[in-house]
Amino acid sequence: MTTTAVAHETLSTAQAINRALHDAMTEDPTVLVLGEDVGPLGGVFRVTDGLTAKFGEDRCFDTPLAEAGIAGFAVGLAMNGMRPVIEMQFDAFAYPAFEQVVSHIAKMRNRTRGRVELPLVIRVPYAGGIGGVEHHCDSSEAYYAHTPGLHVVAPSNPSDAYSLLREAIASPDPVVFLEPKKLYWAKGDVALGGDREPGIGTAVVRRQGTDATLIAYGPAVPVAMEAAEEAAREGRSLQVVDLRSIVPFDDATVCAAVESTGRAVVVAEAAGFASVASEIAARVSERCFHSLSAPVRRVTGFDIPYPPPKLEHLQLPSVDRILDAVDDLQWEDA
Amino acid sequence: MTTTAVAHETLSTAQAINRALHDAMTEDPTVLVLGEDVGPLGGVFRVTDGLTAKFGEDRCFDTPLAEAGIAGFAVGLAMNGMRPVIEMQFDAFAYPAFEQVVSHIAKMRNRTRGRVELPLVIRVPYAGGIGGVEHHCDSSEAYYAHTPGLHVVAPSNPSDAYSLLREAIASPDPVVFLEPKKLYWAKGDVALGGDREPGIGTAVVRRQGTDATLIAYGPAVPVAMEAAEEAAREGRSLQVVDLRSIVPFDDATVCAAVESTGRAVVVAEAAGFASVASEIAARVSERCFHSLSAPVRRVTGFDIPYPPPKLEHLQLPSVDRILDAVDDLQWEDA
Amino acid sequence: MTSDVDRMLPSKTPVMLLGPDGRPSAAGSAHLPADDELLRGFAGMVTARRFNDQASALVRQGRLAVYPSSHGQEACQVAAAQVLDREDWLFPTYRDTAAVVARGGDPVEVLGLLKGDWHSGYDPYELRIGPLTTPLATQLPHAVGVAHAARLRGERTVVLAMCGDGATSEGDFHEALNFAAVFHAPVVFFVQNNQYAISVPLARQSVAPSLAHKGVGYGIPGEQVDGNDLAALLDVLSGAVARARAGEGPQLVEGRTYRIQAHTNADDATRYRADDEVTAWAAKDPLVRLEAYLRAEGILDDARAAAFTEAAEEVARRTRDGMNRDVEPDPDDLFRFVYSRPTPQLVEQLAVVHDELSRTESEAHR
Amino acid sequence: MTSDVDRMLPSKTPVMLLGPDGRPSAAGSAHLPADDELLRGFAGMVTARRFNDQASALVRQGRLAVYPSSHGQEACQVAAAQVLDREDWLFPTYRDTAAVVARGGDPVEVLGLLKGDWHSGYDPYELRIGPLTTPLATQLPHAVGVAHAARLRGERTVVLAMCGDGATSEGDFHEALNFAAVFHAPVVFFVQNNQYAISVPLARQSVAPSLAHKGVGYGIPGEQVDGNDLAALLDVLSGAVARARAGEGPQLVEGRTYRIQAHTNADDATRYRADDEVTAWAAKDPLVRLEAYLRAEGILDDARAAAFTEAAEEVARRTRDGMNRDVEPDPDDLFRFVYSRPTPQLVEQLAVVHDELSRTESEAHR
Ligand SMILES: Cc1ncc(C[n+]2csc(CCOP(=O)(O)OP(=O)(O)O)c2C)c(N)n1
Ligand SMILES: Cc1ncc(C[n+]2csc(CCOP(=O)(O)OP(=O)(O)O)c2C)c(N)n1
Ligand SMILES: [Mg+2]
Ligand SMILES: [Mg+2]
Repeated sequence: MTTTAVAHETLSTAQAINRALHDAMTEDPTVLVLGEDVGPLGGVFRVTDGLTAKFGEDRCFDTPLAEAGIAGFAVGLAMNGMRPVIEMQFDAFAYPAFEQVVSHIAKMRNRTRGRVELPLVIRVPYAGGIGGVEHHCDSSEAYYAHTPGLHVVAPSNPSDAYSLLREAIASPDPVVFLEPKKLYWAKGDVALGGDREPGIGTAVVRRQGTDATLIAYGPAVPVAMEAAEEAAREGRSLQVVDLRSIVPFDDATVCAAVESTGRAVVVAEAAGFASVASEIAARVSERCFHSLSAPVRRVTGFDIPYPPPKLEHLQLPSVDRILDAVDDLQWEDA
Repeated sequence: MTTTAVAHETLSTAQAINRALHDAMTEDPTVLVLGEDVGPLGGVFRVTDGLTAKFGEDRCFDTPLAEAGIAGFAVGLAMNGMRPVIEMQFDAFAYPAFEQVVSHIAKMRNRTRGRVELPLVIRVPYAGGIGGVEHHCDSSEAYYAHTPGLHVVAPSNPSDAYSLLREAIASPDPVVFLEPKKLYWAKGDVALGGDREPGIGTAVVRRQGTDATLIAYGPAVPVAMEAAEEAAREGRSLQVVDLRSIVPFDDATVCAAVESTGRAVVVAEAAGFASVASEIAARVSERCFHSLSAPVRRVTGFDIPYPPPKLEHLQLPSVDRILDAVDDLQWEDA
Repeated sequence: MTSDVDRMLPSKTPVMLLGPDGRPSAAGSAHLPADDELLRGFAGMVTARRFNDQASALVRQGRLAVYPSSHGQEACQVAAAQVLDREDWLFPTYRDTAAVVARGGDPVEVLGLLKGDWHSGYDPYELRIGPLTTPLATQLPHAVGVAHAARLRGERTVVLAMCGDGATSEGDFHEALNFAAVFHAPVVFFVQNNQYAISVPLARQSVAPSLAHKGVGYGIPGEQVDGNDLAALLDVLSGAVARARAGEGPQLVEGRTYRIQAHTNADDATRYRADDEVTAWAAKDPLVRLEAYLRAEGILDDARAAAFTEAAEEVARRTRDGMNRDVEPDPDDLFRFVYSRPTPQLVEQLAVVHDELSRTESEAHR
Repeated sequence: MTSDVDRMLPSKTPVMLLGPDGRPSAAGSAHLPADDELLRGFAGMVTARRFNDQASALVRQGRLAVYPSSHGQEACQVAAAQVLDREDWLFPTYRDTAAVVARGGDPVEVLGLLKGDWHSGYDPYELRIGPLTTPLATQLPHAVGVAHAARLRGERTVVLAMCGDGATSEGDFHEALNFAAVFHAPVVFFVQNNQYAISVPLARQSVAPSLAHKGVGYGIPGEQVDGNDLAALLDVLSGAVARARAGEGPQLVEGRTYRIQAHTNADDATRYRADDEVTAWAAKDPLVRLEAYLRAEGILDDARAAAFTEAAEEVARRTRDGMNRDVEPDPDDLFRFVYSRPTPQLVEQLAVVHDELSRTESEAHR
């Protein structure tokens, strides 16, 4: 895509996603928004607010309460000329749809030798930090990232939320779009419009730094940025890479960043074992082996079920925990 | 547990699993075996052959064709004094049960502060190499290994299949028991009986070696052993570690092994991205950093849907591919 | 077989024994439960209503994270608990806190999930009540498994499993009813049809003649009841429990009621429904209806009524006190219950937390 | 509402127009499809039977990995295809290869999945047939989505979605029927009840009066048909398709038939069923039955019959030739279709394969 001058507005992440849906539906009559409570209510996070009123019940509508049904129904819509955008109300409530996602959405294109494409987007209000009760704060990206055939993206700010979603809706491939819940209300400048540089598949360096590289995505990015800020006060220069796109993965940007500092800490909210953070640590350790002055550290959620609200602060990667990991990067031999 | 003298027999993996079910059912009347076609038919792989005849329809029985129902039903059985062993006919057909597994089986003990334990086993005929059509050769261990609250084990031989399953059935915690399909017919010496050293949580060094360490589990172990054999002919001494238990993970054995050689290759059949192999590579790279003479290499399935029979040989880790990875371990600077 | 079918189809209109004005219906008098049962039920509803409103108040005061109130559904909540014996099991859904309290659950423990101290606040074995969780319909297959295990042991246990109208759309609802039917399990499925799934009205959830008509598709008798008529609920549900106990297999009961308040405090019901719909249903209030009958029949006098109110106040007081008491959560709990023995990985991770906490403490002491 | 209910309940016994002996039933004559429709159907069944048996033979010869035969279910297979127009869609389940061939699918492409060359051998858009896959019941919600998309565009498309008796136990069956009902989608759900799910008999799958009785629970009319009576199937299914096309919404049709052979060649049916059960059903063979009628009525003569057999032989020949032709699979295909553009990761991985292959070649050339 080419970049053209675009309008700018200050929006929350939720508003930016709402706008992306609105603009995509305006430009393309085949874009449909469906799910539980996405119609008149506008979604439990108000992300689909106003879409039914504006585009009518055929374009944005409530479905029966059945996630496998929603995903499977969307497969059929996508097979037959539509571009469905489905909402899973909370990440843990996407699990009933797992078979449809893994066995069909991810495999349909390959199965049919490219004849049947599924241009659909699965929106998942994602991760924690909102004091939600059990099953309302899961981080499920690893399940999707491990499944070949899906694109998996996780914006960390309103502007990426807008542009990545526009791109996801325009993509001929199915995209799992992870929306960090705790960032829904975070405001930021948003570049509007459809034409832009590709974001899916590209990571960005959010902050330059020379001593070590923090690699994060989605809800962990603001925390990593804070940690870098804090480290700077302590005289340590941390670089921050925001993946944005988990699949495809931007090896070039990530490796260049790590090679420039020789040290890396991966930050992610999900439980660490066999996770996306594991993949990043493994890739960086393998590809940047000779530039690494210290082992790649991971700051992730512990390998426990997401805690109840009163204890979740201990599960979430914190500035202190990130700085502890940075302190561990064997500076003595530096 | 203490070790006592045990009888030995030569059995195939399928027979060893059948025997483990038989012996557990004999010793403990609360052990139930259920699933699709596990009754009179004895399962599509004959793993439950003869159990209904021997123990009656109340102990080993067919269920309706609904995997979420089977898993959820088993939760209730386990809550109420039983030790259900459920069979998912093929790994891809376990996906409909994903919500029950992730949101309940894995979380029930933690949710209830240890009051409700779920001593249940999920048997999954696992992985490929049998010329199966689409959905019959998935490797799904990463989905379970990433889910806190589950134990995940994968035997590589009939004797471990027997003992790990006995241990899994006796365990108060839910265990995902992965049965490599292509090893069902492989015969080996099996040590029978219930009393033994713990296997869950422990890896074993299958072959001593001094030049590099191959880390594998389940169906990849025999291939790794072959590769080591082949390498020996070429004058290279490879050590082979068989994880057996993915969760819990035996860091001590794995790290000691890698530190003894300074080089490591992880071998697994599943797609590599955000996989168990990623976790192993990340852990080893972090924990053995200063003993590593070369980056940890991974030989895994490609990040594609499992191929059709005519092409599966290209997806499976092969002796040659493993040896290529070993050749890559920067021997020049050795 | 047809007779079979007729037996499985619900009555043409919901069973009602007491009209909104409290007067017995034609069918009424014959089936009316005993006076003391009705009194017990009324007392339970007074407590349930008070508990609902107290919990909602605690949310407004910021002592509870969120509360899905069953205000208006108290007849269903109380009947579900009242028809069960001690050895029976109750599997509630996330909105059924009042039913759990009615079965003897400690109000403070019951609200644990919603207060945020832990996931499940009570011991499921103590009162034989499944844990309250939010994944809809997922508790139904659990209920069937519990019932089947009891049956295998020859126990007389019956399991009553609850879910909402929206939850009937989930695959787990289908699979649970079919398992129960095929295994002839002693389970009573009780669907509280309160007309909404958050914002989605019943008409967009199902176009079946009634949710009770789903029974025949599994070979299960289905019945529909006025869910605001405690007398009818006690009659139909206790009949279903008795048949299940007698070995006649599972049953499906739909209670037609209404969610008077928003889905939770976080919800804005004005976005999807009109006030007059709410007022119309408020006129069918289950407490008003039963009280009218009990007073007209002289079964309930002011003294008794005052006693019930006082008992309800006592529950409200205990709830307030418990919610206002802050228990310091123990970080070790994060790792303590995941497995029967923590994995080496969890031991390492707990050490990280301990190290962090010790350092923050020592800083605090500086 | 009751009239509604009656309309949704199936007839008390499966609709049958031609008895096992080929004589029209009482209801028969009135509803019998036109002669040419019956002839077309008979020709289709002759081909389907031949195709089934040819495919099974190819398995024995090791040319096919596995084949789930619909031998004995040919009436269902052919009727499902025959009642649809070109603009309609068929969503088969894994056993329905004969139905796909009946709708015009190339027999060799149709067997692609089972031969192992690729997952789906045919282009779903070319004939408007969903891909054959094995996860049971998962194709049903796809069918509903396809139908809904067509309806949104105001097309007259109807979708016929097939599954087996066992698949009706899956949550996806439930969710698909409910979505179809709520969205009033033009879908005909056709359940081939062949009495078994691999080894599990219907009685352990469902205790409902009939599978057609599941319709009313969704507000969908259900009907049961003799699945070995092509005339009855054409009558009932074309009626359902016509109603769906006319905007009357989804329908559920259960065809009572029998899986004459084992689940697949890999299965041993003697482990779970008695031969006499098989022989009893063999006596109700759909081809024998229709041929008896057509010959008795003088609609079918030897010449025509010979022509049908020859056409079937031609299909068998094409199938044999195709299966015996070995196409060299292209390794690049592994990476070519996963995404519209391969990820950098896939590009790297393809390079690994290329490198390996080039080295084995150069070795070969030494
Ligand atoms: C599997 C699942 N999907 C979605 C949700 C989100 N959710 C919570 S309550 C609710 C509506 C439930 O409606 P109903 O079953 O009628 O129960 P009610 O709230 O009316 O008591 C939804 C969609 C959930 N909790 N679980
Ligand atoms: C979700 C899922 N679970 C299990 C299986 C394994 N399996 C393949 S065929 C079959 C039986 C299917 O029975 P039915 O639906 O009656 O169709 P039929 O084989 O009789 O045509 C089973 C259990 C599967 N393919 N998909
Ligand atoms: Mg409701
Ligand atoms: Mg069948």
